[in-house]
Parts: sequence; structure tokens; C-alpha cells
Amino acid sequence: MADPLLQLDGLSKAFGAHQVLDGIAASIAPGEIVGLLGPNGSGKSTLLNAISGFLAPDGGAVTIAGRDITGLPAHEVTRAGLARTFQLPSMPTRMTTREVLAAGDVSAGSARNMLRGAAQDQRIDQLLEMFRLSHVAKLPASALSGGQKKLLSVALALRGAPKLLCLDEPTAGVHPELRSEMITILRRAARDGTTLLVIEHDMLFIRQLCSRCIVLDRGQLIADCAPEELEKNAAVVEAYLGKSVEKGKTAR
Amino acid sequence: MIEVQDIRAGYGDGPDILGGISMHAHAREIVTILGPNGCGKSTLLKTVAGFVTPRAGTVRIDGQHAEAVPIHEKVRHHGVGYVPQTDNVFRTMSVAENLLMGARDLDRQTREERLDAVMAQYPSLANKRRRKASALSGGERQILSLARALMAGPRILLLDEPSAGLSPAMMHDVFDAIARIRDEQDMCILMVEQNAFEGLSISDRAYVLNLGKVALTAQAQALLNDPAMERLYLGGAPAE
Amino acid sequence: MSEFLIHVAAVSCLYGILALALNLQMGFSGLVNFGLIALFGCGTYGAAFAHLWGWPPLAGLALGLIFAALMGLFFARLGARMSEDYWGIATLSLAEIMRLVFTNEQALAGGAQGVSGLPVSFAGLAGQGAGLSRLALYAALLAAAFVLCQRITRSGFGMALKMMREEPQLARALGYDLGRMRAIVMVISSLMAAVAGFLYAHYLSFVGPEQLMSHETFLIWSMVIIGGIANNWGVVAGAFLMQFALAYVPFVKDWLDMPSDFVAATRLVIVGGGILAFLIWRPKGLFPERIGGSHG
Amino acid sequence: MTRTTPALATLLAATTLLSAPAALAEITLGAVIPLSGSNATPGEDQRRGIEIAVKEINAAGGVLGEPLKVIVEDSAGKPQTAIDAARKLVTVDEVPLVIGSYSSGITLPMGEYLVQEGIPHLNPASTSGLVRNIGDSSFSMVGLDNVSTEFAAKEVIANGWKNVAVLAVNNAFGQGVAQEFQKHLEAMGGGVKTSVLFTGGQPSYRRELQQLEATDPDAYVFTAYGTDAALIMQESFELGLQEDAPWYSILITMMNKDTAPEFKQGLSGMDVGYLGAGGEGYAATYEADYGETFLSAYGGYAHDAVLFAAKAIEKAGSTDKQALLTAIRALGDEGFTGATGEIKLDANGQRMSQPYLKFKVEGNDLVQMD
Amino acid sequence: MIQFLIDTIIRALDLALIAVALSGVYSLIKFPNVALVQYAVVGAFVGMLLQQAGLPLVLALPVSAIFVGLVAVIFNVLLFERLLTEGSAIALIGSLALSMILSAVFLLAFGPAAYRFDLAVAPAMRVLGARITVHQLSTLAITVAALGGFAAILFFTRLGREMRATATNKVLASASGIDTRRVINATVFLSGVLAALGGMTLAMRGSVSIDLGTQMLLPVFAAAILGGLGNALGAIAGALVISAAETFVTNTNFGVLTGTDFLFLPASYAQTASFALLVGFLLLRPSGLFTSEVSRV
Repeated sequence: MADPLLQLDGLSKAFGAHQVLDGIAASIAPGEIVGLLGPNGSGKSTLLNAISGFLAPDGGAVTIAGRDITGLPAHEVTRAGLARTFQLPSMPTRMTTREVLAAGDVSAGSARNMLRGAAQDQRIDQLLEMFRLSHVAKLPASALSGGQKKLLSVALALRGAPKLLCLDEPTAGVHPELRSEMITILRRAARDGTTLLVIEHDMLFIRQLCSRCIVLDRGQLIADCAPEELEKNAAVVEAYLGKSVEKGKTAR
Repeated sequence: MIEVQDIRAGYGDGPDILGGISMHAHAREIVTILGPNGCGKSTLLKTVAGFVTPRAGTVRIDGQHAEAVPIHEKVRHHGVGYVPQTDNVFRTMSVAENLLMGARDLDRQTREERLDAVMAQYPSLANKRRRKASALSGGERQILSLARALMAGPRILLLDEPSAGLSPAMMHDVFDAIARIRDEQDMCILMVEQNAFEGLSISDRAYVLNLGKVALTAQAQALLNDPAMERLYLGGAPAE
Repeated sequence: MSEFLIHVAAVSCLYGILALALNLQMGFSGLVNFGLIALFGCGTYGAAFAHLWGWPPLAGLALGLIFAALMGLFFARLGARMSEDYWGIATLSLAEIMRLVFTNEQALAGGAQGVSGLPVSFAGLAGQGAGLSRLALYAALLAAAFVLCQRITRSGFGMALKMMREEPQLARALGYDLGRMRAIVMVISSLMAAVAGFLYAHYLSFVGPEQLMSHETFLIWSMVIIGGIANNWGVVAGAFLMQFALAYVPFVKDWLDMPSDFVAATRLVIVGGGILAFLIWRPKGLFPERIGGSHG
Repeated sequence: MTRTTPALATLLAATTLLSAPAALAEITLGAVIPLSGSNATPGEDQRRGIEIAVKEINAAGGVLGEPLKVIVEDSAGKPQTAIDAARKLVTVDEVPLVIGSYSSGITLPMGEYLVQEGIPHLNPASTSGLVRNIGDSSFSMVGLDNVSTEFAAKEVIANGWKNVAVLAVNNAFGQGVAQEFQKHLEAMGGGVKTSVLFTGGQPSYRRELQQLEATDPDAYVFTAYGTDAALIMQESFELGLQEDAPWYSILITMMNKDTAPEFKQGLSGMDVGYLGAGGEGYAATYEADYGETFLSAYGGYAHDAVLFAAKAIEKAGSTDKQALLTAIRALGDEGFTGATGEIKLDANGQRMSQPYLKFKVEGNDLVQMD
Repeated sequence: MIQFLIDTIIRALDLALIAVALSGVYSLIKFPNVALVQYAVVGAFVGMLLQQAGLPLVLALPVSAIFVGLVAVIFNVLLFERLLTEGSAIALIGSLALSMILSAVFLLAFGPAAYRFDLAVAPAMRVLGARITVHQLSTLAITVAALGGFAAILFFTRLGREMRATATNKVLASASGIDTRRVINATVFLSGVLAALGGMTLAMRGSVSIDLGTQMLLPVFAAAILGGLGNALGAIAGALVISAAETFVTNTNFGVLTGTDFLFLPASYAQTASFALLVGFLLLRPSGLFTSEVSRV
């Protein structure tokens, strides 16, 4: 394996007495598409927050492309090449889709661009087209459907040409048509060299897209395998279905 | 006991989250609502409960219109109990106080009796009756929340993901408790659940939602034996 | 043109600049600043110090701008860790501290009695010339401030500000350094407020701590809320509307033969009532924000 | 379009108001005095003085054959409001002369504005030494602090109080009094242990009083207005400060009216003489019109300012600014007798001689000592 | 030292009732209601009017307090419930605007003068060398009784339980059958009562003028925020800290520093002390001094 793009070493986070992340260690190589799985409350979103700088981890380290980004604020993590989306993308009510896309280019926020017009029209038109959002370009972004918001947030995340894109449930609540659109877009991004880390519940999606899965349960990494092997993995089946659980066997 | 007809609902000026849903649930029945994140499960439960007023359609409880009845009235006058998903206890208050909150309208004697009954039923709570709820474990909180809802003696129980964040062992305890409540108290239970297999194993019927619509409805056993469940429990649309 | 009309129009222009500054903070960036008057005060006291120390007036302007930039940066720094209502209270406190210090330190710009006798700009011109020249200068500066604000809010930076205002979480995920953006916005708008303060000092010929009362901040708030939050045209209109409304209260008093407390009370009612009425019945103001204003 | 309608309507209405001119041929003067704010009591007294003066003049046939009118504006005790009010008087009402205001903090900036506009200014009440520097078209009808504090310092020494604590209101007037008083007292061999300046309008002055008390003075010397002074006296009584050492008030009439008798027993002080020779008529009219005695010492000066202005206009023969200024100077040179005695102005346009009176409190009233 | 303690306690009396009211309401409707300080002034004026109208003081106090409680509820229903749907900052601005309007009403109704209750004033008693007046003692008693009563309601009554429940978890509270709107208005009523008592006890110790509200605003906020907004009883501790800081600033003779016998800071710097404390505090610990809850991200 090449030098890992993302390296997690013993990442931990607790809320009060509740250990949400318990020494997560994993690595992702450039170009991989990795699924991040686990039942509700297993710590997936917390892990994403800890990686992307929205939460300072209590312990451990996060390295991206050889650079230690542990504890850096979110915007610096993003500038280091890691983009992310949110599970429930909430969008501005007083900006249009087009304006949101214009703001998606982070260089807009520098003082140099203060007096320069916002819309570099062509590039934004292309994006709107590519993400099937042209017809809603002039609507307030908050008025988009859940699926359109997810597409918009992926479009925003991809604008900065990130090295690693972390997606939090990109297809949940997305209409089937847009869903296949989303898969196409993510595939293309991967082909263009973006590494993907995807939280997803939809196994179909995982199988279609991911080459590898890592599975969390109660803050611990319990599996790291190909998607096909998930069903055979006793720990995963237990975590998800609780099928073979016998009392007393559970951890803690 | 619960009858929902063609409801549409959403938040603020946002789009419809529920795009015309009809469903029903009877006494002595556990009905589970399944579906991927963002499909509208919780919104449906909240609309039935009265946190969200539907934009169109009707919600009937015992045959009476109840679309515009806020949750606190439903709890007090329509025999409804509601257990939220997270944040389901009063953290700064003791276990006993939490339980008493569930029995506001009862006279002192009934209240004490129910309290004793609950304590007898859930010994884990009895040991901690003076402890603050914030000191309880996740499973204990879930049980406490359930017990709190039962204190008022409801006939309908609305549960929002009772297994969220619980270990399998605790989850078993909680689901056992829920099934017992149905059997012993002839309760009508409407439950939103992520954990499809566990949820279905105690349910009578289920609705699967997708994108704000009912995608599938069936007997729980039938769904459990459906080979498509492997995909379903992980949230995929069963239509594929 | 009546001289009084010129006077009111001139003051309206200065308040228009203040309203634009507040709009940049509050309307576009979501910064609930209740201490705006302190930034204005940097300008007035810059002028006062220059006068006291015998410096040329323009040196006072430079002084005021430096004070204002520093104060704006400090405000922004405070805002980094607070929710918006806490920040509002903190900025209000800072403005009050400034007022109390200037009230009590006689060695510092005369204490409560302030500094009077500042040269009035264009005082040498005869007749209405002085008034009209001032009006022209203020109007030109207002127009410049307006163009600046318009350019900023329609630029990519403006989009970023709106993103910060509405979805700070998302903005951070996009790589925006919100602290830096807050600092930039605060400095720009502080400088605008200080320019208005400097001109005001050389218009009134007097600088005193009474000018820093928090009511003055709320007057500017009323202009923004009534005119239309996040609409540059709107807030300038709001500034003129409020100034004219307030300036004519004494005439209404004469007309209706009301007691003298009427004037002070009516001003409070116009400002407070204006804010409340608009918040309740027309929260977007007379000229609502144009969504999608940056294109098409 | 509909959006702009209310704004336009307001503007239109306002402009209509503006353009309605005073149709009657009148001689109109302006006055800016505190009718609201913490100096509302002396302000009201000034307003009464002005009212009486206008009545007197009009009863005697007016000025230059026209009826006299004084437009009274509220300063609200704020420089900004006062200047705006003066601006309105000058630019809208186009008065040839403005009288005002009460406290020096207001009079100074307003006077400077008037000087810049070239409008004659008569100061009827402010006694800060800084008033002298306002400008050459500004004139004072009242003597300034350097004179009054010297009088007070002499009194204090004469009473045998060597070391005193000074309490003064934190404004231009109070600051001036405290500084001047200290200067004079020290020149006479006394000393000021501490000078505390207080901000008016507080619900309690315990803190300031305790600061004074900590210095253990021979006497407390203070100057304060109206209701603030009333509370100070009440609290000093409550705290027992009045048992420890005597209290002496500079410009005692400013505070006497509002203070309840039980809190000011044994209080003494000084003030400007508010009645000169020939002032009895004014006092009688005042009591007849308002059913009470003077609210402060300053009504008489405002009254005299109006008489002085009217006489100057008569002298000038018109309301032309230059002619009026010349007339004022001439009148100041030759002297003019009003209710407060003879008003003669020095080269700076300030009143030269000023009667001062010693007072002590008896019951609720001030009794003049010789 | 004794005098310092007494001065601190007396100043804390000025702040405590209003700060507790502010914090109590904040715990339920998450915005700092600036108008509360004006409710205190309303209470004082109404109390004085009632006394003038011939009501004995023991009646005037509670009647005025109840009146102000009702006024607070009316404003909450007519105004703040609507504004809160737009966000807490909007409601905060609205409460500032309401304060201005109330100031205008006071100005027209009472003018700028200061008013006092018609109470006999006696020279202070000496206790261990420190001065205490009768009215300080009686207002201390009223304040302690009012705060005790409020604490008793909060911890020993059904309403109090419902208030705490609604404050900790509004959703769950309504799911338990609590009409949270009614509970909120009950709390608003109590806050009005406390604020009015605060205003009246201030007026009993000194005097009340229309500026009182503005002068109390920031010290009261400083106390409430220091105590952790929303933690009603923390506000009492906050009031003590603020008043100790203020008293230190004004009671200390800084003469030694300058080599003069006596040098006191102007008493209005007391306010500066509390604001500076507040700003410094907000910088270091934005959630307040006495917050016990671990906030979850």
C-alpha cells in the first residue's frame, strides 16, 4: 500500500462519562473509497467530526497526507485537503443555490476578493448542470428538497478539489433518480483522484461504490474488510442485528 | 385507535417531509415504522404526537380528530404517552421526580401506588430513586423514560427509536419491556425504529417509509422472513 | 433650500454611513453589535484629541481610524467565543465602559464637560455655502460608503459573509476562517463609523461622553431594522426616515402645544416603537433583502 | 412603489410643517433651557422668569412696537439636543438672539455654536470660568465661579473649617466649582481632603458619601442639583454624616426646594443674589402667577436676559445682528438694572459685579443671613 | 471590613432580585429580556402611586408586584412569543425597544425627577462599627423572603417542578403533559413579581427615577451571566461577586499609590468594574461561572 492519505492513531473522544470513540486506528490509501459503517450511536458521526476539526479529540492523532491535523480548527482541516458534508445538510434561507455555490469557492472569503463580483458564471453554470441543479439555481437554497441539498453540499465539498471527501449519509432520503446521479458523481470524483470516506446505511450503495468498509460499534473499530465479507463477519452481524447475542456476552 | 389519513407535514417554510401518508394502529398492537434516515419516520411520529401540525390530512385518535391537538393535551386527555429518542429524561431531576412528572394529574394516592408499582417492576430504578437522572446509564434512562410515560396510564404509546445508542443486552431489556407493556396493558404502541430486526421481532405490523411516503406495509413476521430484509434493515428502498 | 433641511439632510448622511456600517455587521454577517456607538466615538474623540493637542484636524481623523480599527478588532476577538446574544451584551458593556471612562477622567478630553470649540468644517463659507458644502461632502462620502458596501456584499466575500451569517457550520466545512472574516468586517465597518464620528465632531463642534449613550446605538439599529436588514438601499432610507422623523418632533410639539418632556419621550417612542412595530409586522423592513441580489 | 409611500408622506408632511411661517409681525427671541432631565426644576424656574419678562414687555407696548415672543426649546440637559435646538431656532425661526442655557456643560458648546453662526448669545445661568472663552458675541448675565467660590471659601474659613471634603456633580459646572473652590481655599490656608465628583440620577449615593466620610473632614462642602441633592442629603442624614460634621452648600437654592426639611437641619450655604434692588416687583408677580416662591435662583437671570435683549433691540432699532451686537455692548457698558440688580459687562462680555447671599436653612425655608 | 461586607450585601440586594428574575426566565425562553430592569422601575412607580393613593406599604408592595407580574405576562404573550419565533437576537432587540418605550412612558408620566416612598428615615444604627439603616434591614428581609419563596416554589411545588422540567427539557416536558406555554407564563409572572420587588426595595433604600432601569441593566446582566444565565440561584452568587467587585473599587483608598492621603475612584467606576468583570469573564468562560451542566456538542 502507498503512503496512507488518512491515518488515524488511537483516536478517542468522551462526552462526560460516555466514551464515544475508544482508540480508533485506521488508515486510508489515496484513491480508495471506504465505507464507514456501524449501528446508530456507534460513533460514526463523532469520528467524522473529530477528523474534520469540528470536535477536538481527547487523544490520538489524525494525519492527512503526512500532515498532522489533530486539533486544528475545521477551516484549516478543510484547507489541508479534507472536505466533508453533513448528515442533514441545512442550507441558507436567504441565499440562492447559485449564491451558495459562489460562496463554495473558499478563496471568495479572502479580503482580496472583497470587491470582485461573486459569480464566475461559467464555472457555476457547469456545476449547476453537473449536479442537476440548474432549474433551482435562483431558489433560496433552503427550499431545495433533501436530496437536492445533499447534491448541493457534495458540489460545495468538491469545489475545493479536496484530497479526501468525507460524506455523511449522502443518499439517505434522496430520491432514487438523484441517488443514481449521486453515485455517478461520486464515482467520477473518485476517478479524478478524490479519496472518499462514506458513512452509509444502504448496503446496495456500499456494494456499488466501496472497495473497503470499516465498521464501528460503541466507539471501537470492530471490522475492516471488503463489503462482501461483512455478512460473514460475526462481530458485524452481532453489532448490527444483535441476532446472536447472548446475555452477558456484550462488552462493558 | 390511531388513524392517519393522507397527512402532509414539514417544518417552517421548508418542503413537505411527509408527502401524504396514511396508516393506523390498534390496541394491543405494536406497529413499527421503518425506513432510511431522512425518510420521515420521526416526523410522522411527531405529527401523530402533536409536535408538528400537519399541513393537510387528518389524525384521529379513538375516532376523534386530533390534528391540531398539542402533545400536552393528548397526553392529558387522550391517553397518549410519548417517549422521545434522545434527551428522554429530565437530567437535572431525580429518578423519582422524573417519574412524578409523568403523573401530574393523578391524586396523591394513585400517584404513590403507581410509583411503587413502577419501582417494583423496574428494580434498577428503585435502587436509584434519589439519584439524578443524568447519572443513569443509557438503558436505565430509556427504561426511566418508558416508566415515566406509563405513570399517567396511557392507552397509546409513541416511541421514537427506543433502542438508539443502547448495547444489544440493554436493547433486549428495553424491547422485552415494551412487549410486556403491550401484552399486560393492552397498549397500542407506535414505534419508530432503526434496528429493524429487533424491532420487528416484537412488532405485529410495520410500515416502511421512503421519501415521505409509505413504501411498504406488512405483518412483521412476513417482513422478517423476507429475503429483502438484509437490504431493508440497512435502509435501502425495498422497491429495488 | 431651508438651512434646517440642509442640517437634517447632512446629519442623515452621517447616520446613513453608520447604518451601512451596522448593516455590514449585523445584516450581512450576523454580528449583533450593541456597541456600535463606541466605534463612532473613536472618530469623535480622535477629532477631540487632535483639537486639544493642537494637531491639524486630519491628524484627528487618522487617530480616530486607528482607535476604531483596534476597537473593531477587539470586538471581533470577543465575538470568537460567544453566542450572539452574549456578544451583544459584551459589546454594549464595552461601549458603556468607554463612556464612563470619558465621563470620569477629566484629564482625558475634559471628562463630563467634553471638548467644545472644534472647528466646524467649511465654517468660512458665507451664507448657505457652508451648509451646502458640508452636505455635499457628507453625501459624497455616504455615496462612497454605499458603493463600497454594495461591492462588498455582492462580491464573493459577500457571499462568504452571508454563508457565515446563516450556516456557520457549513462555512467552516468549506474552509472559511470565520474569525478572520469577522475581524475584516469589523475593521471595515469600524472605520466607516469612525469617519462618520470624525465628521460629526467637526459638524457639531462639540465632543462629549453624552454622545456615546447606548440609546444612540439603538437609534442606528432602528434605521437598519426599519429600512431593511441586509439591504443597503433600505438602511440608508431608514437613516433618512428616522433622522427626519426625529428632527421634526419639536415642530410637532409646538404644533400640538405639548409639554417639553414630550420631545424626549416621543423620540424614545419613535425609535423603540419603530423597532417593535417593524419586528412584529414587517420584520424584513421597508426594503427587504433581495435574495439572489448578486446575480440576474 | 408602495414601499416608498410612507417615507414620502412623512417627508411631505414634515416639509409642510416647516414652510408654515410665523405670519404675525413679531419680534422673536429664542431660549434653550432644561425643561426635562435632572435640571428640570431650575429650567422651569427660568421658563417662568422668561414668561414674566415677556408679559411685562408686551404690557408696556412690546419691542419696536411689535409684540415680543420667546420661543423656548428644551435642552434636555444634553449638549447635542441643545445645539440641535439652537440650530432650529437660528435656521428655522431665524431668531436674532438666543438665551441659554443652564449648566455650563450645555452653555459652552451651544454658545460656541452660536458664536460661529454670529448670533448673539446671552448666558443666564452658567457660572463656569470657561464661559469667558466662548467668544466675543457671547455675554453673561450672571457672575462666574471664580467669584462665587471665592465667596464660599471665605465663608468656610470664617466658620473655622480648615479641612473639608468636597462633593460636586460631575459636569462642567461641578468640575469648575470643585477646582476653583480648592484653589481659593488653599490660598486662604485651608485644605480640601478629597474632592468627589458624582454622576447624577443614581438611585443611591452611599458610595460617594462613604468616600467623603473616610477622610474625616471638618465640614462637607457640596454643590448639587435638585433631586440628586435631595437624595444626598437624605442619605447623609441616614448614614449619620450630618451628625459628624456640618454641611455647606455652594449655590444652595439649586437643592433646597427638593429636599425634605428633616434632612437639611443645620445646613448653611451661599448663592447668587437673586434679587437686586428693584427685584421686589418681579418677586411679587412671580408669587401671584405661580402661587409659590422661586424654584431656584436662576429665574431672575433668565428674566433679566429677556429684558436686556429687548432693551438692546430697542437700542439697535432693528434685529440686525451687527447692530444688535453693538447695542448689547453699549448697554453692557452703561449698565442695566433688572430684577437681579445692576448688570454691567466687562470687556469679555461677562457680568462684573454680582451680589452673593449667605443662607441657612430653617425648617423648609432658606433664611438669608447678613 | 465589616463595612465592606455590609456594603457588598446591600449592593447585592440591589441586583439579586432582578438578576434572579432575569436568569429564571432565561432558563425557559432562551433570550435575555432587557426589559426586566424596566419592569423593576414600573414596580417601584406603581408601588409609590399605590402608597400615595392611601394603601399601606405592606399592601402596596404585593399589589404592585402582582400588577407587574401581569404586565410581564401580557408583554410576553403579545410580544416576545412572536419575536422568539424569529430568533433570540431578534427578541433581545425587541426587549431593548420595549425598554425605550417604557422609558418614554415613565418620562411622560413622572418626569425626570427622583421619587421616594413615603417612609420615615432614621439615622443609621452602628453594628460593629459599620452603619446599617432600618430600611436596609427591612429590604434585606423582603429580598431574602422573596428569594426564599422563589426557591421554595422552584423546589417544593408542582409548578416549580414543572418549571425545572421545562427548563431542562421542553420537548419531554410537553410529552409529560405539561402545558409548557402556561409554565413559561407562570415563570414570566414570577419574574415580574421579583423584578418589581427589586425595584421597590431599591426605592425604599434610596430613590427611583426613570434612569434607574438603564443604570441597573448592565450590573444585573453581569450578575446573571456570571451566575450562568438560566441558573436562577447562581444569579445570587453572581450578584454577590459583582457587588464585591464594585464595593472594592469604590471603598478602597488608592491614596497610597499616588502618595496622597485620599484617592478614591469615582463611584461610577463601580459600574465599569462590573462591566469589565463581565467582559473578561465572557472572554474566558463564555457560559458563566456557576454552570454545572456539561454541554453536549
